[in-house]
Amino acid sequence: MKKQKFILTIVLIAIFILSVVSFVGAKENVRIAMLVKNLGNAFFEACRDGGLEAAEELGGIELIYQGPTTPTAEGQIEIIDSLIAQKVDAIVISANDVDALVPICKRAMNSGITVISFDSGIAPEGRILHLAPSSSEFIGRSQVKMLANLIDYKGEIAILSASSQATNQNTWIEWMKEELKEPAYKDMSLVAVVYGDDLSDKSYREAMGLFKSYPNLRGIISPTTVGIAATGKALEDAGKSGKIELTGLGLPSEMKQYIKNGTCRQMSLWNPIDLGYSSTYIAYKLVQGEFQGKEGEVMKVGRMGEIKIGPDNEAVMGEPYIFEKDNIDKFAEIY
Amino acid sequence: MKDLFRKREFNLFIFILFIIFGVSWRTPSFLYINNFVDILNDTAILSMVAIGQLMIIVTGGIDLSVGSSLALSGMSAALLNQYHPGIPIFMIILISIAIGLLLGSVNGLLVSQAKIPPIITTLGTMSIYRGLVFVLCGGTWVSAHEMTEVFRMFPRKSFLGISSLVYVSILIVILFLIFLNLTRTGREIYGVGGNKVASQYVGINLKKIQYIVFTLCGGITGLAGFLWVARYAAAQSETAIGFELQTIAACVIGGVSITGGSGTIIGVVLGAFFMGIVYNALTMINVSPFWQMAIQGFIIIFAIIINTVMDKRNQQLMLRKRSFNE
Amino acid sequence: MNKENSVLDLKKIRKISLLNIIWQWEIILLFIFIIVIIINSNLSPYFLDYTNLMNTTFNFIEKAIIALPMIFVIICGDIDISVASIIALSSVFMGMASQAGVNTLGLVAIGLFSGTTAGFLNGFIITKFGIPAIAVTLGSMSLFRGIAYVILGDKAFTKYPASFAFFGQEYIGNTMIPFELVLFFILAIIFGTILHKTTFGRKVFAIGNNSTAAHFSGIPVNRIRLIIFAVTGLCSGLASILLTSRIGSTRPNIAYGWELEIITTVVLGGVAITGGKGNIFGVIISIFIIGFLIMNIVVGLLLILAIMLPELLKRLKPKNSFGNVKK
Amino acid sequence: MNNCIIKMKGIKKYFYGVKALDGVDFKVRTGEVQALIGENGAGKSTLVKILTGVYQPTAGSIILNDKPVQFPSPQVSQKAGISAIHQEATMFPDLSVMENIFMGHHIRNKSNGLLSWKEMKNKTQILLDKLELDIHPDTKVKNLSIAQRHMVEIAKALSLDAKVVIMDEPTSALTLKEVEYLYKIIRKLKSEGKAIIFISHKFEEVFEIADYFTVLRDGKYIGEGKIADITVDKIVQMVIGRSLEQMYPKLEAEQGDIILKVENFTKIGVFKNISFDLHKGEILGFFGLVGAGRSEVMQTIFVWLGTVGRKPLRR
Repeated sequence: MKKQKFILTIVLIAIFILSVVSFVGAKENVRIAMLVKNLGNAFFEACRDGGLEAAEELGGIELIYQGPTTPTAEGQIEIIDSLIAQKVDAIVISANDVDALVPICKRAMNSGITVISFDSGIAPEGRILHLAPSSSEFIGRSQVKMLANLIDYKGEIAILSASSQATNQNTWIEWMKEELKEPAYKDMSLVAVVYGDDLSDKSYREAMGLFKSYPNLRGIISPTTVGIAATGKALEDAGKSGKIELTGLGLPSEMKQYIKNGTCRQMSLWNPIDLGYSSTYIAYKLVQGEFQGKEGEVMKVGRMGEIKIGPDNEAVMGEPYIFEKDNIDKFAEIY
Repeated sequence: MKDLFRKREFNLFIFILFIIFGVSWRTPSFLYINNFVDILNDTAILSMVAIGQLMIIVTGGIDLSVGSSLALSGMSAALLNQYHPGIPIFMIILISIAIGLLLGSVNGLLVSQAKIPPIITTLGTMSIYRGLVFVLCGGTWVSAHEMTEVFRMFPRKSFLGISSLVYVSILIVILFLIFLNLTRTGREIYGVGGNKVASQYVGINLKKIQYIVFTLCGGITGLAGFLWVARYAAAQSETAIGFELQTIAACVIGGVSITGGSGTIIGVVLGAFFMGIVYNALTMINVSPFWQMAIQGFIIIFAIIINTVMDKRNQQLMLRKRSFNE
Repeated sequence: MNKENSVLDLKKIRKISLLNIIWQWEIILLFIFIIVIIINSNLSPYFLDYTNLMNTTFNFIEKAIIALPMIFVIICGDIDISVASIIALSSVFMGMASQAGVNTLGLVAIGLFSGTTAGFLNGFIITKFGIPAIAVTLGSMSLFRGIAYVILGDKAFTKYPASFAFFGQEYIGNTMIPFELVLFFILAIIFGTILHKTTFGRKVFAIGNNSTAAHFSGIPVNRIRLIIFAVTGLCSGLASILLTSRIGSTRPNIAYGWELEIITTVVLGGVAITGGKGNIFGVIISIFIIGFLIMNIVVGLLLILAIMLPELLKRLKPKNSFGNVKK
Repeated sequence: MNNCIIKMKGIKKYFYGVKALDGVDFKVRTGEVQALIGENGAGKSTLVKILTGVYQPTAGSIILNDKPVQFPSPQVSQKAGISAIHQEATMFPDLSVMENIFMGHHIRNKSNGLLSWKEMKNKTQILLDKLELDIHPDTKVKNLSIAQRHMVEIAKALSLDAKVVIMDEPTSALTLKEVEYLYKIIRKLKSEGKAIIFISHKFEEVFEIADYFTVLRDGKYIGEGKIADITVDKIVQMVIGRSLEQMYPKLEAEQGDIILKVENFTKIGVFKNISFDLHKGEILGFFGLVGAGRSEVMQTIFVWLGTVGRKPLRR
């Protein structure tokens, strides 16, 4: 007994010493941390690829890709704290909560870190600028237009969102409701907004619930990549393909199946690679002092061309791309 | 017949009927056959895994890793299908069961051989298995078009209007009804949970039983992993997060004693069905999504209290009856 | 029976040697803690920076504050998985009050009160109906967070008085020691004293070892359990104040999934999940170990390996010629 | 002596180097009741645990039907026809009487290997009838009285077709009436040719029911013999090593003032109108059948005293 304990003690001390010896020196690169809503999300994996592209193009960038395992603000705060401790040069963040991250991001900026948000924003006081893939108003309104075209401006529609706390989805939904007030949509009514929490099983069951609760449902908008795929599957399983139209924001690679078989005839999304590329690019230029991040400034962002910083220091990249049967194959290869 | 009324399961059954009646009074379409088929589909996976959980809880343990091992075996099945579409479906099913058995037996070994309390073991493997999902898929998803038609459609194939998903779960229910009620090992599971010392006196191998229940639960979870991924046609790293609590809730509602020793499969299946019905009903009568969680929580507590109170009352009745006999 | 006891005592006496002191649970934990620190400082040369070290504590002190009463809960043989939901509930109530213009002091009172009430409700149902704690708190976990969703829906409370930010964001004087950290250590001393130096603490251990025997020894078992659950609620309310103050806003999904992290911390700290055994020092070290890691595969492995060590040692020991003594 | 079924010779058992049993000899005969006598801690339970395979002896041999045997586990011992009714609760409270009887040796259908509940139920009914017990086989054990539980354990021993039945202080929690009933059953078992080991430290019981005796003291074998050939005093001397007068010298006690007065004490549904006085220097006995409410009264008084002025807490 004694002997074994002794051996184990020695082993532990050896681990101890090894861990001291394996000291890794600091690097000279500009270190940019891309902090996403959660790991294991295909959308953000594509953003990372874009970020890596920018890093390669500009050179001298070390891109740190990080995110909590579940999409929570607390998880992101924890990571930002460790990023501050690591003294990274910039943080590019897609926020899980518009307000909760403000205090920690302020602290990050106070310790000299450049903080910008992309995709899903932080309140203005918590970042230098926000890079929106497209204007929230445009996204919200265009989603409704797209669905209206599919159902001839008639019938009941519903929205299947991510979590009820998702900042960007909530803003888009506000704009969708705004658009629906236009006279053109007088024959359309929004009967329900449900939340699938970005989990396939919950989204699937919520979609099934919609079919049952609203037998006259004509269309569903799902402005989230998990939700739209799960709804597609639910439509297919319930035999409602074609009877209920589906549109929203989805990744081509995820939605290929449902676009091909007509379950979802049209959907849109911006290019997450471009989004990751631009935000990394802008973060680097801000760190180097080549961009100022002031309202009204026009930034030249590599292959993306010019992006202008609008009110509230929000920059808008462009319009989302619309995917249909004809072009889905091409894009499913990319993201 | 009188005995029937004294069973916990019966209370729950009445409670379910009560809810069905209440809801269909407001929304008659709740009573449609189609709706019940859907509820069956929704509760199939939950009931299966809850049966695995039941066996572990009956021995006095708990398994918090079912959600993670479900995700891991499901992800493995999906990746296998994606990269080797030629592998026949039954092989994939067998492989995912095997992976589940493996994950379960790791839990079982840690509990029975290393004597780590089940809650700690599975708390640990919960993080480990979930971590392995990330490692396995590298953060990407396997989505519908990357799966073969056979793979995706397996749970939907239906016969007499009922999907194979439901048939599989019925098969599991029957298999384990036989296992738990008609084999010695099955009864020994109850013995271990009822009284560890006594079970040693009658020669039950505690370690063997602990190992068996964790492994079997793993096997069921592995099968459920495949069904889950195939049914939702998506394998993600977040698959079945928080599922362990649902299975435990199904057991608790189904009258399984959380301290071990008692609990029946019928009770657990009813418990799972109960949860499915509540969820379905809340959606059907258009309860705001923000109210659903609170109502579910309230109903769980209510059901547990009713269950406990009724059980105590029944026991008192039995005692009184006994004293008359004496 | 007497003989076996005296034998065990003999064994204990023989145990005192340097190696055996090293193999005390707390020492092992301390060792793991040092390894974590070293690995971290290798990963980032800035890790050992005083300010950073202090700032990192913000992320786990709220959990740590709940871990303290959780020690009592688990030693009693119970468990409370509704604590994270109590945080959400208290935070929502504070948000409502703040919206109505209640000042900082009032918010603190509301946070503590709503937390205590929720904890008391748990304890009441558990003791009144004699239902296992895991079953009740499983339900109240959904109920409490559900109520938060009902009140808040998809909105958020963001307007808190400026002075409210003190609790979760400020430091003591200009020492760079967070207020939260100081508060935690004060509470740790209080809880440690109660657990190890008062009759109340001994009663808690008695309940965890054998609640029937405790009951027959005149210990008001159910009242003590009720108090412990209420205090757990109180501390969850306190944690809610700190967290709400730190992030300056409230959403119903706040502190989601914290319950398992808190329980893991307590268990890694050497508190027996079956009740009746544990001490506060182990838990404090374990709080800092897990705090400086992020809950992931490493923590899972750590948990299992650490708990496995004693059994592993027993395994290595050659079987003595007297055969196996079964209990 | 040819009806001797078990012989244990020179049994030694050490726990961590401390002797619990030191060279004990023990014989059991078919159709007879063999009493095992000794004070608490004399080693009776240890000996029984060795015989039932729970413990392994450090030294010594067990001879069953003239053949040396070893009992490495309880099952082996059980298979050899030895069955014990342990002092501690060794039942499964949440399972039925039937299942408690058959746990560990459930009856299986020969054709398909699955359990045959029907047969088990029949057998249980037969066993219960034999023991004149009016319990339904499906009753959960947690709803039985202590005496009934003992009977179920005996039924279990019978179901195993045990040749040797060990009863470890079976009377300690029974009322007089129940003890009488137990004796009846024991005599019945005896007449069927079972060997019974009866462990007790109550001498009157031993003289009432046993045929042979073996005395242990401090883990040592002291002696054995026929009950018919010995007097109470002699046995007592063997057990405690001194005479009875030395052990319990008679002292006169002063009866003093009343220190506890209980009047019309009632707990609804459990007991009612309990009144008694307790004086200083007095031993007050409470008499009644199991279930009469003796313990309940005491427990309630105890809790009540601890929480004077408040409603006693119910568990």
